[in-house]
Amino acid sequence: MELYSGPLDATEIFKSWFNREKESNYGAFITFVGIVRSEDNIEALSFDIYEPILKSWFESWQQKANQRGAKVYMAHSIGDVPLHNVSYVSAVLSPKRRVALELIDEFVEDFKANAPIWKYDVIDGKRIYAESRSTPMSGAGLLN
Amino acid sequence: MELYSGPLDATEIFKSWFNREKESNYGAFITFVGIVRSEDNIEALSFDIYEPILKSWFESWQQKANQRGAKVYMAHSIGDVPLHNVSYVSAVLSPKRRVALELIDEFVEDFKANAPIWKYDVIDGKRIYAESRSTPMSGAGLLN
Amino acid sequence: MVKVEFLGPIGYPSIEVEAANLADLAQKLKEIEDIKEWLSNSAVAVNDVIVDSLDTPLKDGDRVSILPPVCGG
Amino acid sequence: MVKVEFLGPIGYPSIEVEAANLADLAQKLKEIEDIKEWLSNSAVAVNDVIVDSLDTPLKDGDRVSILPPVCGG
Repeated sequence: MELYSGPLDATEIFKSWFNREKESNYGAFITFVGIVRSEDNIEALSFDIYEPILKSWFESWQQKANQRGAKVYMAHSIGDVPLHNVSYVSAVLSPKRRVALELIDEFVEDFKANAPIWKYDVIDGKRIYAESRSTPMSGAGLLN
Repeated sequence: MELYSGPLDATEIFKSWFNREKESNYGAFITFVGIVRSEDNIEALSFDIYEPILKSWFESWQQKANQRGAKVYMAHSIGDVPLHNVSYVSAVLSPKRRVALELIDEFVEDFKANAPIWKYDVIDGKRIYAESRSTPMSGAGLLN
Repeated sequence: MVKVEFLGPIGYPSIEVEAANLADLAQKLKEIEDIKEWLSNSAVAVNDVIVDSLDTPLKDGDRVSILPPVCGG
Repeated sequence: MVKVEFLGPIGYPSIEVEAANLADLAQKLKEIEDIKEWLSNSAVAVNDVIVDSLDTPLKDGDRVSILPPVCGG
């Protein structure tokens, strides 16, 4: 798991993961890249991350992947990421394609729902919590 | 669609597609990389391609993707690809993640089932048709 | 004393409170106007582990995190 | 005359035959020992378009491709 301040260099990240694993005898390597879209007059997105829980979320996914003979990677930005820049890269490797195709879907969806990352739109230099696009984590509302 | 003689440079292909599309306002960019695995004593895989039908297969997929606001890419090797080298790269771009995650699965699976590409194991320098891993295309058996 | 941190957009400073378990803590947090509204959709971690029971006991020095709705990527 | 090409692993040279439609062609191909076994699992294209009916007419100069089971990637 890699966290960077500001935008990610997607090609460098792809290259580094690919070179690390190309001799590992995985047959399928899938990457998901999230790029900041221009919409609703935003200038950038901005992210807060709570690293201890993100790390344990990621480690439990690594175990889940290992049980299926697979491996996962992820990188995410902290702070501001301007339009058309990359804020998120994740990857799955597995011996055969089927497991990799299933895992990338589950991994990215669970990331969206449960990784402790908060997103803000940056408009006129101000950070506005992306409340309507955010999802309560599993177990939310316990103290209500 | 790109066809190359021998192994693919996955990082260069990723970089070229990514750089071409990063300003296009797609939010999700997924790539699938197929790497030749060491198994059953093979030295390499080898591929024959029938390009005219592969091209029309790809173009019909491009239309299907466009109808969902998405775009597809693919690159494949012709001839021999040694162990731990890349023979296949495909990609999907879409504004939001859900369509991209669904399309990459459908695109790769339909590629496996219907792209006119024949695979051979290379063992002791000989090309052996990978018959048991091959799939009859849609409509197979018409002349039977 | 238990330390309570409010993560991400909640933007409320950490506090220290006396609480024997999460049910007890919930009562105290509901009294804070700026926090109350976040409780219905926030998850809770004790010492960085997400928990799912109000019976979860708390001891001196424990750290509780309040995690509002997320959106990574 | 119609030209028939056998793709990939079939490894049989192209032939030219007289055939008015695909049903007609099927009859002729079944007579070739090395080809017969491939017909049950091969798809068929006429002028590079996959077809699904034995009624597909053939005219002079048409090109028919026999596509055995595939495995890209």
